[in-house]
Amino acid sequence: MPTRKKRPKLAVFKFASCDGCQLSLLDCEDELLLLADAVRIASFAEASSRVLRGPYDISLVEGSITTPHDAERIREVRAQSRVLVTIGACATSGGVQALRNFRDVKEFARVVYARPEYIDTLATSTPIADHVKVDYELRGCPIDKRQLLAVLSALLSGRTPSIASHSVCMQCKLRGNVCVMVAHGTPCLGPVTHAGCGALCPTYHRGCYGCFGPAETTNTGGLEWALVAAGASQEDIARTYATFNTAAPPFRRAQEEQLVQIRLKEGRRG
Amino acid sequence: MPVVLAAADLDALVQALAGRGYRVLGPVARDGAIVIDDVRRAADLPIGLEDVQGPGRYRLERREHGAFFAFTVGPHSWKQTFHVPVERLFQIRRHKEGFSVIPDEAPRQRIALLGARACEIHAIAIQDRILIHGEHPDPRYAARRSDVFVVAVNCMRAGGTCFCASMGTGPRAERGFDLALTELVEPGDHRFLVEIGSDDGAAVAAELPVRPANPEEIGAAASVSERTAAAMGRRLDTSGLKERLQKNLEHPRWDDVATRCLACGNCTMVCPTCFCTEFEDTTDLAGETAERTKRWESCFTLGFSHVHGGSVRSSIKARYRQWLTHKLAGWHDQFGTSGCVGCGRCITWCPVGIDITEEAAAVGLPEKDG
Amino acid sequence: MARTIKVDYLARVEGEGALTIRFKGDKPSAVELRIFEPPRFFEAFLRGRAYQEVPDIVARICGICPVAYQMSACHAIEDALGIRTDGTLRALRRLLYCGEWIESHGLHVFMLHAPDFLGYEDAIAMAKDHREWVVRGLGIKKAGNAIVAALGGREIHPINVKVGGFYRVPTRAELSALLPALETALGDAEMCLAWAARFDFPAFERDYEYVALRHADEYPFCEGRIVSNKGLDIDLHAYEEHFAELQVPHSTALHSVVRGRGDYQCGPLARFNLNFDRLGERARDAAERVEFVPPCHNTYKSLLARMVEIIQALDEAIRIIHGYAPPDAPAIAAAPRRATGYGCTEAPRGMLWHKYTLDEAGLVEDARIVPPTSQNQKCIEQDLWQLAPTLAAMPHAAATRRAEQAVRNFDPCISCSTHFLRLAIERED
Amino acid sequence: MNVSSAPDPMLPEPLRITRAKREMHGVFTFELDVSARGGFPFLPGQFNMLYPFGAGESAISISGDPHQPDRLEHTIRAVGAVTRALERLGRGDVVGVRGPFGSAWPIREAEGSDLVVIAGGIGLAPLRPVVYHALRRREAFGKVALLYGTRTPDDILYRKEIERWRGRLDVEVEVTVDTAGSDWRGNTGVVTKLISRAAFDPGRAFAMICGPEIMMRFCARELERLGVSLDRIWITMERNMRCGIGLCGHCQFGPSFVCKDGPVYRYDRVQDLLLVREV
Ligand SMILES: Cc1cc2nc3c(=O)[nH]c(=O)nc-3n(C[C@H](O)[C@H](O)[C@H](O)COP(=O)(O)OP(=O)(O)OC[C@H]3O[C@@H](n4cnc5c(N)ncnc54)[C@H](O)[C@@H]3O)c2cc1C
Ligand code: SF4
Ligand code: SF4
Ligand code: SF4
Repeated sequence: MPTRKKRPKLAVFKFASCDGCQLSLLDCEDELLLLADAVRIASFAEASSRVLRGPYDISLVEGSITTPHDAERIREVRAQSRVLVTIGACATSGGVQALRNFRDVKEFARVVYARPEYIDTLATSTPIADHVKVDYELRGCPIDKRQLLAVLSALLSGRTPSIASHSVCMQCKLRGNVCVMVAHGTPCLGPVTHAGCGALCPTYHRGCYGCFGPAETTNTGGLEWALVAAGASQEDIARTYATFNTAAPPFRRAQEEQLVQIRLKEGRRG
Repeated sequence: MPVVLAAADLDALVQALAGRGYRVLGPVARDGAIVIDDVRRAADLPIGLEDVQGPGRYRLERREHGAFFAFTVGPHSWKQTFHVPVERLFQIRRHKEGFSVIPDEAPRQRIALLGARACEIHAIAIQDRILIHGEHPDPRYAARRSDVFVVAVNCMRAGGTCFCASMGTGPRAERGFDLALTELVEPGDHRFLVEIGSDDGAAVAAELPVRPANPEEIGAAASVSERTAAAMGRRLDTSGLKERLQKNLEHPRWDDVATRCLACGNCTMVCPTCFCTEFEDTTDLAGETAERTKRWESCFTLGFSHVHGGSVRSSIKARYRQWLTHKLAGWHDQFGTSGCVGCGRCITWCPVGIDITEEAAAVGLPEKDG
Repeated sequence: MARTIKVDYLARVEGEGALTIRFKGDKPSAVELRIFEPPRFFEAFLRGRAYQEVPDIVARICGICPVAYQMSACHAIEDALGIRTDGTLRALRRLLYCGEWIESHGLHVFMLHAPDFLGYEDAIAMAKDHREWVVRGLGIKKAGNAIVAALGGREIHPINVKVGGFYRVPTRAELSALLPALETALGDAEMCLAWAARFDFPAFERDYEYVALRHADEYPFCEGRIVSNKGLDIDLHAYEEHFAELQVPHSTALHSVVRGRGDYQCGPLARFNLNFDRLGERARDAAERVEFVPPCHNTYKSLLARMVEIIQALDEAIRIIHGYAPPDAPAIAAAPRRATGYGCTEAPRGMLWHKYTLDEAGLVEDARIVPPTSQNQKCIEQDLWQLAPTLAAMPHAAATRRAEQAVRNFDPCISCSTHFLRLAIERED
Repeated sequence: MNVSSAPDPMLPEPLRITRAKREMHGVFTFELDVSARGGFPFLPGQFNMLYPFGAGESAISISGDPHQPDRLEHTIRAVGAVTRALERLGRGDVVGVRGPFGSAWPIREAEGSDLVVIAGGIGLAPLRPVVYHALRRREAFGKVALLYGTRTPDDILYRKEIERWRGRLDVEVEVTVDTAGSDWRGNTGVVTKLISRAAFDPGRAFAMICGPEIMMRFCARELERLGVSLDRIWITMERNMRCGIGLCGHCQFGPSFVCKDGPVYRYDRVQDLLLVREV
């Protein structure tokens, strides 16, 4: 049977982010040169000065949209991309910088900059899918490099990438871990968090803090029982949801539920 | 005739098995729980540890009695030994004429299970029925099961979530073992009553420093099991249960449990009989080699029931209902047995402590009482 | 004639920024290193977070050197809480940091900077002619990553770092498993240093003020006093008295200066110049063999300093692993209290200074983070001022490449300061 | 314990495509070379798992003639990754095949009765073997009717064959479309409407239906209204299918496995379940 004919063009684009997700590609030390044989790396500014013009067969997009200019730029990227894959929490949910969405961004700018007027920024940090159509999403802060390779191999072979979207718990059990919540009383977001990391935190005896964002099904209200039983306060729960995927709707709702309860409690006390 | 082995000589059993080329797997304390791992000497066993189990809660506590097997079942089950969590089935290489399939063989090894409980022996038998005795046996599972020596242990305590007595699967191992131990712990006299269940078992026992059991010891062992049976942490009324569940697919209790269930899948992962699997096809970057791996899957995932256009069971309610009705009802239609052996794992390891016995009982009741 | 040399996106740096050099005749009239990585406001949203969450949050400032952020934060918070990690836990942290140095320096040397010297647009193109060196480089980088993954759980944003130590400490076997790859990498790194020493380094020197940590008897990672070759020798607490951060309109990153003096350089070359005597034998010998000894004022040779530090980190990692026995507890306990703490560690790109004020409940009241790239930013601009006349005489493409290379000497990690570089060289008559 | 030495049913067998025919936009039929293995016997209604290299696996019914086991045929609609990968293959390419799996239409049982075959859309594919069989053994059946509904006249599957069958005097063939232009002279509307018009004796008919779940339910209801006994109505179910051999659990439908107890079911055995949402 004929092998693949044309080497597809791969491009990597960056928006507001820490670079960690695209670095995952360079962290595939064993596969990097093989990948370079399988695709034409058309644009990957972190690694190469070369820029080939679009259109691109596969575009990996890292980072969230936080400036008016970026909101424009992502449309251009989409127009140039056959398959667009967002990589990481910033691109898929707005990332940690989306903490600004629920506060006064001017206030934030004042904390960091003496002359905030120089800073041109939007009041929100939003996921790519809020701006353009996204074909596949890779979750995680950062993404898992094995998943990235699996997605690239799938796309190169015309297969639907298999990106398990169930809970972290399933992967935890596949590894044979002992549940940190049931056996150690450690609060853990694993039951509502999207798989992909291989249940890293529980493997290291800590509770999952949700860096892969919400799983396909999230009963955060149900989970509250277990978190409280494990000694988490409502403030702790609210803060934990408010980190790397703070703007992902299920996590956002979970924070708000906690905050409402805290306010009610304070009201009763006051 | 049962024989008696001094507790101090338990290591002789481990060594006898190892000497016959068995990889001895048994209970080991790790990360705050009793898990299944390699046992190289009797001292590797969780001596003096007891587990305290409840819905969504598990803790180990140390006791003075120095018993080897005073705990019940932990998060692991023998499922992981035979129906392994992840395995590759085959590789496929592309070539000019098409492609060739290169199957992965299951490693043949002799495995000795040290400390399998009655419910677990039943669970293995249930998986055998599905994976070996069905129309299409799973060759890798069958290979792993082909040379197994079972040392059963009769539970001396019932766990807080156990209900094997209701399911008729324990606490005493009646068959399916080569040797069965009942641990007798008395001040100054710590020993095992050893029952022999097979010729292999007899041959191994013959290598051990044992003596014939006396009637008191046989009686003491029987009363250990009786006491355990009487102390079950949970119970489930199984009479007519299958019909009650299958008639009540629209019972309001399903909506109730759906508010609590996280659809996390832990219950299915820890259940010793759950057998569902997912297949994943992958390719190398060059697209020259493909492979297929199989891993445990759960009816709690959306993907489980995915068809073109969406998932058949998109609500948590439908997924929990699928699980419970399959386990306790559909299983009878499919395999002529319940899918539940009453081990209680799904209750303990459910992060929110959903209790299969409570849910089944509630669904089985008329609506207004449920 | 007006001439504009413009690199809108400076490639092969981590982050996003641009550089403009404007000429009046042959004289530079403006040099602006513009960082337009969108601001991400970390210091602001650290407020109100529990101290336990800080190492995870600050890691996200930079995917290239998350361990550095975690280490500086842990040290600052431990300083505030009045605890100290010692013995094995300290050694494990050092090991983790070694991993990051090896990985990060490996990335920069082999993937980003070496292609400049050999005239390729990237390491993949370079691999066509120099495959064995790229493969060695990837091997070295991988060995570093393997340490971070084993100890931290994953290469990027490790999950196992905790105030007071770790969540779980590795077994001996887990660490020993790393040794073969580290040994190979060490041998390779020595070869690579000799290879790199033969690169054609542009003649370019400047009278820098080097600033780095200095420790009583170690090559600096997590601890030490802040010293410079111009007489600075201060405690971490005194950083703000001696350094100032200025905001410039063209950049989202702040510029650091030594008060009263101006720009300074931190990072591998600064550490090398100030701490050569603290290098282990293996690294020092390797450096001396290729006649790379301090003082070295040619920033292009920072690439060699990175190679020396890779050797140092590999050597040290191997030593730590050989001496490792798991400690009794993975972390020491801490209790919240109202206090301010300081931490400064040597990120691969240079000093990374953190300061936190915690309240009684252990929530962050105030956070200040000074990353290496903002410290070097002014220094980079100054280098370019000096380089400008040379650039003016060069053909456009070559000038652009040379300017980029000069920026890359600092391995600017723009995500830290905030990202990607664009270069514009403009000439006016 | 004795280990079975049966061939591993999880291993795809590479078979070469000898003929690839485009039926209409996005629907195509493959013929696979089974000569080297001495044919591919199957029962009408059974399916295979097809594997285009590296792209995954899908359950696809066998759509050829059960009396010609030397020609293995499948008709496929490209809807997703696997089926699109299949679409890209052509004559000479190789497909991995596992099967045949699943239950069959009760063609023997139905002999001596009237036969009503009702298909919706691509659902005609798994019923074509039934039609082939009935035509070959025409004398064994009473009246034979094929009622086929599809979206538009352009979506009529096996158009030429249908024309041929329609030309025969011993089969009633009715086609209806949901929507059509003015040049369409045939029926429009749902397939259910054809049932009462077809000439068969409800008291002695066997009905075999394949199409969307909702269409099958309405057809069954109509048949019941006309007096067809529910235990003589047969339908097919579709569920996610991974292994095809009852080991992966995905295709469960109530207490059954669609891959071995189905895909063909007797209606009265599943009608209650069909009314429960999300089973
Ligand atoms: C018994 C049976 C017989 C079938 N016969 C035919 C036929 O003759 N012709 C035909 O065109 N189609 C048939 N189908 C439907 C066909 O299997 C699906 O359309 C196909 O699996 C979709 O796969 P995909 O990857 O192209 O689509 P996607 O929508 O991309 O599917 C994604 C994944 O979901 C799973 N999936 C999606 N839909 C189904 C499904 N219906 N059944 C099982 N898994 C699914 C697959 O594993 C697939 O990999 C049959 C299905 C069954 C169960
Ligand atoms: S366990 Fe949770 S927080 Fe930890 S790495 Fe995985 S998804 Fe991220
Ligand atoms: S259903 Fe629960 S109690 Fe029953 S066997 Fe499975 S895990 Fe054990
Ligand atoms: S029953 Fe418990 S363990 Fe099972 S899916 Fe629901 S929450 Fe998870």
